[in-house]
Amino acid sequence: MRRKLGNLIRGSVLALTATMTVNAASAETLRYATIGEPPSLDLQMGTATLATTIGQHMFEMLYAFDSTFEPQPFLATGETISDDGLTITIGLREGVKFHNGQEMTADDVVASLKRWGEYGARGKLLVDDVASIEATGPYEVTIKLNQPNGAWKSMLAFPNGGPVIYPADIVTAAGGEPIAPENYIGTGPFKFNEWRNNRHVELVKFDDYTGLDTPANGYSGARVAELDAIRFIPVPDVGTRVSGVQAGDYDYAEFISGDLYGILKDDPALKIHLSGAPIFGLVFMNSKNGPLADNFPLRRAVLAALNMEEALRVSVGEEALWSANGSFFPEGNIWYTDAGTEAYSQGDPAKAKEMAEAAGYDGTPIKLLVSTNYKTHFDQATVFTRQLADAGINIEMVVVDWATLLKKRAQPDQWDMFVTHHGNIPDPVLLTALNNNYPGWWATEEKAVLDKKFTGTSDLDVRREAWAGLQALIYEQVPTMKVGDVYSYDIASPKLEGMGETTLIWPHFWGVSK
Amino acid sequence: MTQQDTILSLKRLQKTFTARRKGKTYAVRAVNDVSLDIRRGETLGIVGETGCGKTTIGRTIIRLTQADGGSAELDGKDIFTTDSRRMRELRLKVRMVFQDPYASLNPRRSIGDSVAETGDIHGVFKNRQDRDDRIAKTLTQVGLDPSFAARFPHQLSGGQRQRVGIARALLPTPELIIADEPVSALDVSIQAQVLNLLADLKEEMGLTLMFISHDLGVVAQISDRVAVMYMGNLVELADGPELFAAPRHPYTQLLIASVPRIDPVKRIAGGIEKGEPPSRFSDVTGCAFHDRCPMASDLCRSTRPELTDAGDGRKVACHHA
Amino acid sequence: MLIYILRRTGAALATLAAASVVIFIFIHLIPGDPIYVMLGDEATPEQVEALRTRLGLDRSLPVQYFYWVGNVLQGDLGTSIFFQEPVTRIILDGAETSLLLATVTMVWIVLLGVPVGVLAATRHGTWIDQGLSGVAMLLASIPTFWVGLYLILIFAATLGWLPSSGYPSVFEEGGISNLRYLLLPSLTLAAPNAALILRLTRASMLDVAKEDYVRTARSKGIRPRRVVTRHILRNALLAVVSAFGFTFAALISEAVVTETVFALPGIGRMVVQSILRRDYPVIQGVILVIVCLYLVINLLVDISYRFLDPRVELE
Amino acid sequence: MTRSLRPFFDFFASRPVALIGLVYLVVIIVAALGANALVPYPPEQIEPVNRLSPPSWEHWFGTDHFGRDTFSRVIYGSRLALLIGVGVVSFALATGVPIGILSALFPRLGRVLMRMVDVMMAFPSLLMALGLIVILGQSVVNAILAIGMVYLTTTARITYGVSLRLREETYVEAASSMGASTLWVIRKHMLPNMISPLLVQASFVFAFAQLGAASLDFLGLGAPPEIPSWGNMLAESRIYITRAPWLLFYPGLMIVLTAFSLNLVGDALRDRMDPRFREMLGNKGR
Amino acid sequence: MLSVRNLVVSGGKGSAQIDIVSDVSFEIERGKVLGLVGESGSGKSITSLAVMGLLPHPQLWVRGGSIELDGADITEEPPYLRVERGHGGVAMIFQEPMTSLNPVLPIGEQIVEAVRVHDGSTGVTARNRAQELLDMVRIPDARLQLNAYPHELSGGMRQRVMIAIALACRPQALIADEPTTALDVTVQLQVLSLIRELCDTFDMGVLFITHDLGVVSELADSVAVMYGGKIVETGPVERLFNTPLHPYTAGLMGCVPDPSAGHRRFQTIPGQAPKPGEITHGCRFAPRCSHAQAICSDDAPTRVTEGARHFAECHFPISRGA
Repeated sequence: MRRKLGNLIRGSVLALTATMTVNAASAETLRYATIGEPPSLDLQMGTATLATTIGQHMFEMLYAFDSTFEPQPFLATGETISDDGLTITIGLREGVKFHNGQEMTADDVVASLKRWGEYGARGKLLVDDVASIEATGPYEVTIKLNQPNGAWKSMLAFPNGGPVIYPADIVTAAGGEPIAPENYIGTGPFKFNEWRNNRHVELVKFDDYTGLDTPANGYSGARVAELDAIRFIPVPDVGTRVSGVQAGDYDYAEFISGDLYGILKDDPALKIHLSGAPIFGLVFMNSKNGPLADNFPLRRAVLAALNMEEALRVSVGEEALWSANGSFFPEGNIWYTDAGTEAYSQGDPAKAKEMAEAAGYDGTPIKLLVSTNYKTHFDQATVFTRQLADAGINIEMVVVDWATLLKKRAQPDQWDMFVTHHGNIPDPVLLTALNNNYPGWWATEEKAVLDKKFTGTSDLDVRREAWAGLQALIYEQVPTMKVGDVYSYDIASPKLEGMGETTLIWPHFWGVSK
Repeated sequence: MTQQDTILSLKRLQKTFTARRKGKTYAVRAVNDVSLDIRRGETLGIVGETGCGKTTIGRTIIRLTQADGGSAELDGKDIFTTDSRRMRELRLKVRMVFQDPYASLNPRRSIGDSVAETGDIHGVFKNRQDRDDRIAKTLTQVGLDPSFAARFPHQLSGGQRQRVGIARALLPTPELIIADEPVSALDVSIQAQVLNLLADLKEEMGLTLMFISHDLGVVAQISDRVAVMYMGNLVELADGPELFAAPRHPYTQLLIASVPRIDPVKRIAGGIEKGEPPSRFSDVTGCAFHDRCPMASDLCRSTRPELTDAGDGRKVACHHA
Repeated sequence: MLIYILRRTGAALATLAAASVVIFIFIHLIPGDPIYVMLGDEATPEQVEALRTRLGLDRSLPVQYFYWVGNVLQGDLGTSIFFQEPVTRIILDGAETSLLLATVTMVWIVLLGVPVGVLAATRHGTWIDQGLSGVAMLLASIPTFWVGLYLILIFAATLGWLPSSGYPSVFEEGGISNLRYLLLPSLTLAAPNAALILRLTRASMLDVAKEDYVRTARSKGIRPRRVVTRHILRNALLAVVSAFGFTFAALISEAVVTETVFALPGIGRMVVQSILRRDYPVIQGVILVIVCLYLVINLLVDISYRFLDPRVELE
Repeated sequence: MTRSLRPFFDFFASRPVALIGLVYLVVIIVAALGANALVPYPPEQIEPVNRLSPPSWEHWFGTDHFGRDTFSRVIYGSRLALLIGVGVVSFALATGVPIGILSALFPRLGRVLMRMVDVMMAFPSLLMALGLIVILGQSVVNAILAIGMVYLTTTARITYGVSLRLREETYVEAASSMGASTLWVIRKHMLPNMISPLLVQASFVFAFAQLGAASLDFLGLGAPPEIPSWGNMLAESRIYITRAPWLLFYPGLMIVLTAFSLNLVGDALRDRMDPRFREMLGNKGR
Repeated sequence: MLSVRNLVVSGGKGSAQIDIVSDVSFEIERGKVLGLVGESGSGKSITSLAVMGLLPHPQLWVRGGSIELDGADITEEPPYLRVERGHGGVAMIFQEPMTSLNPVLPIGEQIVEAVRVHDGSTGVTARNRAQELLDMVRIPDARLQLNAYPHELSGGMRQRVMIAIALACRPQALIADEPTTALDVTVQLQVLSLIRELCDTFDMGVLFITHDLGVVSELADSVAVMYGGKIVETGPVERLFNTPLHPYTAGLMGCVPDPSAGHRRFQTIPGQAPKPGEITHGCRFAPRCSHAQAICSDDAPTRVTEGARHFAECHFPISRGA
């Protein structure tokens, strides 16, 4: 009896060791330390960065950005546009397989686009101009517009809250609800495997992937899955993410704090990947209620008091990671303009004080709503509070958690300013400040005029000019204040091969091996 | 014996505790149908072994324990069904001296405060001076220096504390003092001092004393009349000297025979087996003493003997006495 | 015995029922709205209302409560708003980490706390005793996250001996060697608790050593070592056993901070994150389960006393 | 006054370790009260150019990522430490003691109250505190309430236990036999005899409140982040553990020393306490 | 057989060091009971603990004198060696039968534990011996009671179990420290009777410590009276009680109530017993003594003898003059 037991134990130990070795040998799994748990990976519905980072490996779109942020045909073969700019006919690639084995057809594309138009996070921006979307052949989709729209192709290439293509039956069944994990069916080089709460989301290689064979360029071109699996593991503590990569527990970790840059960039145990697309802080003002509602001179006084450089230095640290840029787009981007930016980051308390007095400011407390969930927000708000106090402006910091902030900012009487940030966007049309319904509710006549001019055409030059006007207006009416560009960076094990120099917007792992 | 002679009259006093053991509930008869008169000016001794109910009787009288049945009449008025004004009268007239001189004094209160507590509660002092004077006077009465008023219990010896315990029962002057084992925690030489003090005070102040003790020697020496209890029952009641000279109840006889005495001629032999009181968790029918009694008959096992007059003012509860 | 267990279980259920009401009210007092968290920045009011209706959050609180309790009684703790998954599954996912972490920690606590406590007690009054007691008190005074951060810095980041964070399941892959992921967290969590058990064991030993029956044991010629093990330790442990139970129950939830520092997928961290996300069903479910666990352990401790201490009358 | 303080000092004089703890606490109190005069820089003064500079003559404990002086902030942190400690202890005593006493004196009411305390004890304490903070909003007062709620239960339990024993004391019975009212018994007999166990409990609660507050701060749900508390300082600077270790070291050390000192003092007080009550005061504070 | 010579037990630290028991000597003979009487604080219990080697360390220690068993000096030996000796050692029973038994072990096991050490037997043999011992102390249903826990027994029964444990050690000397004080009189009588019987049966020497003069008078063969840490008078029981030499002995006898004596005032000894270390020279009883003269508080009294084996330490012994 005893002997049998001994054998049994020995046997199980052997078996265990065996599994361990197997696991070690086949460990072509990339372990990605995320900043937290992602929300639903239904990319049409949500705008969370993490969802996009993960989801883009599974789901694909008609177009994809190349490394210069120009949309290139992806699931599409190309498009023809009628002369009036109102009819767009898009050809589709043949033989593209969904993860469930079905082939992608025009019906799937139409269903996906329609659902996105109706329920999608960013769909409204395009769908208002769309008259119809129809399948005009098994591999052809025709979109009819009411009026020319210059942003359509960028929108179809932007996966964050964008029109990724799902099988028709799945989108039809889902309707306005987020697609459940078991229905994460896309056409990408990786397919969904499992989602363990708080533990990981795992994608595995999709063996029947049918991609492009043009060379990879940005998000466009060939997507080759070299890895067997990618595992996204929530590691909220940044220090833990760093030491995890250093210790070899993770191959890749996102959103590393700026202050560690100096040390990490010389660490041979890891490689740094700078983001190619800056995100930027925004401080919104309340246009509906409170002392700032329509007092534009006071708003300009507030703006004049702020020294954005200090805020950036404190919140980001390393100079390589930030740029005190007043324009909403980085230099070199087609939408870059310096219109109005002379008002950016003046940091002049004396002048601000004068301006505030001239604007009739009587010392009414101004509530600055900020959340602690984002350290940068809080750090910047701390600096601003100090700077505004120096300019004699009675600022009150209201610190809440993010969920409370989201609820509070929807109530106009709860705040005067709030701090948030804005992700990189391919087209100003996606800028939240331009949305009349976004908290802050900036909807002046001047804005409406310029807005019409901006969206009513697909002529790039006209649109750029209109955008310059809008940016100037932002600096005049100050519905929101840009803090400055922040380049996030990630770290990776040097063993990873095939990673680009920068991560563009979201890091991707096709073409990457370990 | 007329009504005026009696200060406190217990009638069919009953107290049952419920106890739980091994999942079963038992009714433990602490006091079983006890009737007893205390005459004004006498010292009544109540004697018995642990758990015989003697302490419970004292506690029910001052209502620290609620009686289940029967009545207690103080000066002819029932104190179990009394209003708050009469309660105050009871509190001032009937007072208690507790057994443990260490536990019965609050360590955080000065001796003076402890002595004056009854007076403070009932607001009997005219002013601060009156209070101080009366504390001093009472302390002197129990043989302590008035300066003790400012001290705390831990600065006193056991005998001194028990004097404080007595002083506390004297201010303001009561009529009846119930002393529950007041000397059992004290050494013999101190015990004698305290007993003499109690006896003297009783004479001087014309008090009535109910003296509860397990020590037959002490009870015999201080009491005018003695009540013997066994397992909640009053088994014998008699004048002190007579009781000890000629105990009638077999239990009283056993008790008296068991007390060791200074008598070098009397030796304890081996092999004495008299049994122990039955478990309080068992229900005894008939006479509670029957299983230890050499005279026990079938009658004893089935019928509980009533306390009956046995002449000379003696009462015995025994079928064979 | 059986009656006792049944009675105690009944009482525990009553407590649980009261707790469920408290939990529910408590949860819905939390300001903020899961809808906004889910839908993000650009949601329209229509989207918000649609989702609210779909999740049943538009019903009155008592109605929501009874729906919840009704489902709980059928074993359904609801569906996570955030994950769109059954709460039971989410809890099961976190339970492995939490229970295993608590167990490993408990092993440390028992292995470190009890023998060292005995050592300190038997060397009572010497510098060994004073040193050990002092260290124990110091350990009980250190915030766990501070210990954790430094442990990571030393053993994972600098020396590279142990993984810094995370915990892959032992059952799924890697096998028991994955327990190494729990080494640093369990030590972090064990430090203050072992210190408390140490002090409790020591104090309890010293108290028992003063008991008359220990004197009796020595007077009947038993060797000192046996007096310590059989008479002192055995009785001293009676006081410590209940501390084991409550420590274990507490470890599940008090591990929040450790789980955060070490990025462990335990249920403590899940609650914190669910609070931040306003994921009501998850918070409710997890807290209910933790309360339940506490009550079960409480019950087990009480019952174990029946076997450990014959004096205990089961009331 | 002198009568009650004299043995107190004698006692500490005979326990050098506890005396060190006591002295440290006095230093902390002085630091907290005199913070304005003691600190070289205002605690919120920002100097982005000098951020994350190591300890130096200008900045004894270095600076944080805002370029704020860590020494000044640590000194100011003692204010919050005291405030939290005093607040939590007061709250726990003010609520727990009446609950405990009343439950002991009125068994019927006690059954209900203690059952409620049981229910509260069944809740995971840290999570409950977190939840309370989220419900009430982040502020110092709410942090005190949230932590205080946790210790309400233990204080009530201990008071209940002590009261049950005191209720059985002969001198309490003696008072009842004299016709003392409940209020009289509580005022003259129970409260004065509860002081030492409660003092011990208070010192442990004070110590554990420090750790609790630090944990809440660390999870971002304690005192508002703009307030320089030691826990907040740790939470803010934990990402700089490799870059600027001094930012973590000093505030952490302060928490440890404060809790340690209180534990030392509490322990010393407990050792000389009535053994009947000692067993109730394990480190139940947690 | 067991002799204690000039025993001094001290307590306290440094300059506060005081003698709790000073210069105590006595002998215990086979088959005889020596009664050690005194009021609380007289040092009688400390003396017994010192003999057993159970003084609470480090508060109290033996500072001088010797304890000899069968001529061997055991003063420095650990307790287990005092119990376990070739021809039988010392065993002890204590005052509180309630707390002197381990509450979580069945009484059988507690007896077996001692049997194992002293007989070297185990298992069934040891258990049978335990049952035999229970029979010997006349516990009814001994076999059943082996499994009983202490809390299930009455006080008298527990004290019998304690005696059984002591007997398991096969001692030649038994120390009984107030074993009947916590018992009711009717039970006390039976336990005393048992001790007497065992003393005779096993030819054991018994040191019986009590504050009750009546008990000593009925049980002991000889008596030693302690006061303030010293033995003030010692002698055979009938001589000591018939003709006490020391005024303290006489006073104490006067204080004892006697149920047959009837209603009368108590004799008293004024004042109270000194605390240890309170009186360092002269006679310790002098402040309370009605016979005391100046010399009593200055010079230590010398030993006076009244016939064989009856001694007292007094300047003015009573019976001799009177």
